[in-house]
Amino acid sequence: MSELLIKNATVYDPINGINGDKMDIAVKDGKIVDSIGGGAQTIDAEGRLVYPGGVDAHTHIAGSKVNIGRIMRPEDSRSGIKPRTKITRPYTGYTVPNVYAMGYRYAEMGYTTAFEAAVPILKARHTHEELEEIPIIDKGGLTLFGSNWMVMDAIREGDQERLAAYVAWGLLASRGWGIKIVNPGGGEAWGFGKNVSGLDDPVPNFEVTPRQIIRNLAEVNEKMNLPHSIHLHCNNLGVPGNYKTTLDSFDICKDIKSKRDRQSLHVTHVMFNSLGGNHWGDFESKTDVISDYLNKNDFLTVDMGQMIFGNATTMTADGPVQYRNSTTFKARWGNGDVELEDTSGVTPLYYSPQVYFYGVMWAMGLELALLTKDPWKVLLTTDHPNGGPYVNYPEAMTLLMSKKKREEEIAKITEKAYDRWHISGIERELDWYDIAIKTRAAHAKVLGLVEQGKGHLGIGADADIAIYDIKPDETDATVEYDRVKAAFRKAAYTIKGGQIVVKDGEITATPMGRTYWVRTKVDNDGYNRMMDDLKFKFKNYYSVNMANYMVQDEYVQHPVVVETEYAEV
Amino acid sequence: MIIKDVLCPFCGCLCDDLAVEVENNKVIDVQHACKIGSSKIMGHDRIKAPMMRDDKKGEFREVSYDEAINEAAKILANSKRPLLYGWASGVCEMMKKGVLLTEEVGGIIDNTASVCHGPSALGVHEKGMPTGTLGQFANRADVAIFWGCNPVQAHPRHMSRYSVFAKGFFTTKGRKGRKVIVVDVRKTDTADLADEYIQVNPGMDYIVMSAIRAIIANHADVVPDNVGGIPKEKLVELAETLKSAKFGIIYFGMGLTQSRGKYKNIDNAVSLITELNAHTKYSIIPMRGHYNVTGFGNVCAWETGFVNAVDMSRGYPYYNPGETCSNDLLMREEIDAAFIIAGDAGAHFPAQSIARMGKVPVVQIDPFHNPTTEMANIVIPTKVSGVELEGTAYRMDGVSLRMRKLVDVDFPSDEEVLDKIIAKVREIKGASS
Amino acid sequence: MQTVTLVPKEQFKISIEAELITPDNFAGKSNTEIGVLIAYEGNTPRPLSELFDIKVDGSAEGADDVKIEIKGSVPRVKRIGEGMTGGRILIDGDVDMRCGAKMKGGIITINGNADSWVGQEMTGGEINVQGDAAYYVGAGYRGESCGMRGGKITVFGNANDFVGEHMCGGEIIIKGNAGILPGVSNKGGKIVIYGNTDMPGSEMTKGTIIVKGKVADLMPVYQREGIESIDGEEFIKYVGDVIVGGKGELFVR
Amino acid sequence: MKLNATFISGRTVDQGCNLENKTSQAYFNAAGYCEMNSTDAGKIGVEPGNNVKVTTDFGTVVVPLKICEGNPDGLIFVPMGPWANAVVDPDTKGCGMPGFKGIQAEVEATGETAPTMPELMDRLK
Repeated sequence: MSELLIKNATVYDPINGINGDKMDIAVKDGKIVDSIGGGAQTIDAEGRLVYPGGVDAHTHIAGSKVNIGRIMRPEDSRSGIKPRTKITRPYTGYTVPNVYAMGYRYAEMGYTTAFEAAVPILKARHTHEELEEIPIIDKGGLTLFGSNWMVMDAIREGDQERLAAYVAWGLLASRGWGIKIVNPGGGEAWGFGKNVSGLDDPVPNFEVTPRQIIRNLAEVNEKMNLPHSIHLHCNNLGVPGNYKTTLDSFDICKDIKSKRDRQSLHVTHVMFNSLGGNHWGDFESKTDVISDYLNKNDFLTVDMGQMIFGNATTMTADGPVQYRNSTTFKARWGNGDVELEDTSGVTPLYYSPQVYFYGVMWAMGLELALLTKDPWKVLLTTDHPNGGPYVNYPEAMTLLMSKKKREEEIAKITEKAYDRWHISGIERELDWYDIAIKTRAAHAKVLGLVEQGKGHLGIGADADIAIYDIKPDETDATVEYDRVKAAFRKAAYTIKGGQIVVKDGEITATPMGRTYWVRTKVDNDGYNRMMDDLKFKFKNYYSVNMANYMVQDEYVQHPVVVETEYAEV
Repeated sequence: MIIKDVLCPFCGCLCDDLAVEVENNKVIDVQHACKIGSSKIMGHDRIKAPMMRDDKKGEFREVSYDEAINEAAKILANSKRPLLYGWASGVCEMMKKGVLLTEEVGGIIDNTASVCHGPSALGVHEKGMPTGTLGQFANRADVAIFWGCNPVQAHPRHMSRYSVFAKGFFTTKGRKGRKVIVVDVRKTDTADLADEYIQVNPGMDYIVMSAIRAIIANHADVVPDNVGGIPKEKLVELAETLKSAKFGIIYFGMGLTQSRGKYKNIDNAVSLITELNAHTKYSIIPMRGHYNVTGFGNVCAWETGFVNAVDMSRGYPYYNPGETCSNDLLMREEIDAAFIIAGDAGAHFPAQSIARMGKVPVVQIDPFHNPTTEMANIVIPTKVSGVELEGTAYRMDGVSLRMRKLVDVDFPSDEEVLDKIIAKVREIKGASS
Repeated sequence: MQTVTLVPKEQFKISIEAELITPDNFAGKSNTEIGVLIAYEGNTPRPLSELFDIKVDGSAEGADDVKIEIKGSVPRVKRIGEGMTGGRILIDGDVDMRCGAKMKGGIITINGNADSWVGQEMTGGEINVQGDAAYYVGAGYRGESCGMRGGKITVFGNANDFVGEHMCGGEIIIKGNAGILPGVSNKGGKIVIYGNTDMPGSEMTKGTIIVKGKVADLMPVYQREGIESIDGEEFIKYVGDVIVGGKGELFVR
Repeated sequence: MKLNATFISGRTVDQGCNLENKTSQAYFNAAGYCEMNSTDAGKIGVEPGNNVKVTTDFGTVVVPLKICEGNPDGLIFVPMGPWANAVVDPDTKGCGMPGFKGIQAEVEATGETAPTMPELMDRLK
């Protein structure tokens, strides 16, 4: 098959400890190899910046929520239009791009892998239908378990084997990669228009607490030896003072150990959960406390959920939050309850720098990344498209790299925000190596994708490579951030599986990516107890028959299945 | 052989519990389905072979698939303003190809929703759509309102499976524990089953909803004594009933989307629902007609960013109902070719619109002879999806399921025909450019 | 001063998308330069010279000094004057949809009827429709929070439904009747209807609607505030829409 | 004698059953009729099975009468399909949807026969 040689690259490959080394990279049959023969296609990088292909561990790119966003927002779809070419289908949208723009724009930024962060099992078929249509990038999905009746019943009855069997079955049914927990218990409470107020507030009618849901799923996650840890969206998102709930949620998993070389808890878009104060009047950033916790503990990771000023479409399985957003801001409201499983909400918002709480929240994402010493602990995300669309990652990258750029942005923000944040005093500026960690290496590590060949350029890794038009030796990102941002936005080359898919920021080829999912063997009595319960629920409560529920193989045309096995630890 | 857990390829209920008996590759019995679903699966007379004619008043002659497909491709490739309409009685896999074909020919793709629940989407653009899956309503709803819809006639199993008689986790008493209200302009069969029937004057739904909203917002003082034929005290009582629900749900149909105000009725209904959520939990859901009309909206949205009525003439999608729906274009006599697939424009468009189809070349892809056939120049028969072909369909609540194949036939699928037309169009366009 | 005269060569059947016909695009261009500009007939690109006889008199530095005269009815030419910042367009007959969309300045005069979305999302300038206007005069695009934000539209004949939907500013005058729901969901601006209409001002949060003719049905969402005189005529003043806490003012006789 | 009425169209079970059987007599029976209550029928002197002529600004169609007491006075119903389409309002009101409901109509007794589906379509060629 094809061979490719990238010569004279300035490589940052944190997983292999390579920090700006000048080297060549050889590619054969889609993988990184030691060396190849002469005559291979050659790209002369001329000293330019080379990263492993970008990995996004938390984004909303496919499924019913995203599509409701599109259907709700024709005004969004008419922005970002690019007509079809001989190679590409038309691009549409900014916050909710069509499937083609979704893949093309990731690839244009040098990203080659993105994981959809919320998949309801009942609607997983839809998610996969869209994932299958997103060109170029590799994908996966995290399955929602946090308000599921099967989960809550097993936990209440103290049957962890049954819980594990169900999680395994749910991952299979949804072709999912890991356990996503959103506002644990709150989705069920929202079934009657209520919410849970904290970790020890029992879920109505199910008599389990959010704390129990998190703890049990975290334990089961490790017994199942899943590649990824539990992936938690904490309770009380967007509520002033919620940082306390967030810290308490961290503590739940403090003593849980993973057999794998990764965290045992990932808390997502933690910016939205680091709010101090008691109400919006005295609201302030508590990222200092959250970062302090991260600096003292090694069992957890987080992602930023960076806010980007301008249009956003918020979408989450946290239904009550979206009702609150839509009524507070008089915005359109899409709600999507999923029987027995969870809920979701979609609401368009506009983040203005002249609104102080948005100004503070903008700062908070950056604070988390800059106040937390270890770059591996805080991933760069915008919780696309909640904090803003992923096409703004280069904006976030340069904000982290340049204090001057931050000051430039701060000047645009209402002064009412200034005494509520910590950003003004932060001197730290991240370097090329840090950015490589925060945009690919740590994402792959957190997701458990390193052994799948993602996030690095070691021998045997997938030949997913980004070459940017930046010569690190000659570029001072702390001042030349505009040029750096432009270069990160449009890669000089993106190579996916050894194939050049982007050249000079333009799509050159549109191969289909793979979909990663996990199959776990749970071979015990718990499985039988689970199946009895499941059949009962299908017979009495589900509106579809069990035989029609599970995602069929037809919907995952290029699967990569990782097998694990349940074991008591 | 009995095939179980079969999905019904008729209405938006997408019932998935049918049992179909097949013997010698023929359906001989359908169990659990309603009268309509059963009729559909048992089957009807088919168009036997592709047919063509130059003069719409003349007789068809049978032709080969290749000839019909080549001629269809020529018509599309040489048109300046082709309309590609239908896209309902088929699986999502063919709809994706439909979007691609529309791009290739620079046409307009429009789905049967434009004469059904298209206005519902326009309502969503205004206010969103707080909704849920049908099982959520079955398990929780203690107040169910049917506004401008008549499931007894249009969605026969809806009430037993999901909305009226269904029992669930929190609704163990089924019908007895549920208050059922029908709002309509005439006393339908559904109204006969309701606890309460509220008759609204035709075209007054919008104003009635606003009156209810005003009452709920504690502004009953501005509501006159009679609104749209309903006494104020009745509206006050209704508002109280709505607020007293533990979980309420409005099911709505073409009584809203096709009546005066059209999408504004949906806009207003969504606002009503949103405001009711300040008191208790409420949802709303359109009663979609075809079993996979919801699928088209989803496919079209993820492919193009827009839900329907997408004009690709400039090489990128443009959407604006009122300008880009089939009847907008047909009434303006803009269309110079029509491609009708998996939907029957001839039976469901106003006569003046169809008269425009009478003046331009019409290609029809459909298993059955219908009024569109009467207007067609080229007819290409295909498989019946969900009976002779498997594939994806979206229930009215957006739950997607995989339709089963029950029998084998020699007809090509819609997707196969579309693939061939796309290839041919590319060949023609490639040669001319 | 530059005058560009366009005479349609035929009555188009398929609508021509001609957002290029603006003073801004034509300023300083010769006959030939204008003739090669591309409009779209459905999916087919057509140089303007194929569609119109073009005559250019004089020259101009910028849009303000350009006058475009369309001699003849163009009921199938869309988007004329889109986004124009100045100058004049005179259409001697009917015009198709979205005429003057996103207009920022200048004047468009339509001697015949305007199809739907005349002055869609306009922010400035003036549009005069001597005949009737169809749906959505001065309204927005689907899903946008604002329609018209500024400028003035006058329709001397009747207008159909949804006049000034989502209007946030500017002024719309309808000398004849208006269809249902004028000023629906508006957040500003002023609409004056000399003739009759139905259900004005639903969900209005800010802005003014004056109806001099009859209102078939008043929305049951308005608080009566008493009698007020406008230019010597007495009106009943209503404030609403009360459901949305609106401060819109609706004057009805 | 003419009845002034509001016309609406809509779905029925039988119309649904014959959606893929539209060349049949069964489809005519399912979609080619006009429903009103017996008071209205009495006003124009027609009985079930008699043909009535429905006229709107947009066209005319002759179909047999059926009685439905659920219809209030002055409301007539014709199932969605070619017969209804002959009289519906093609204006899409700026939102793509023609007027299938709420159209002012006149109904009268007639000796004319009801057209078949192909006859209706032939008129449009």
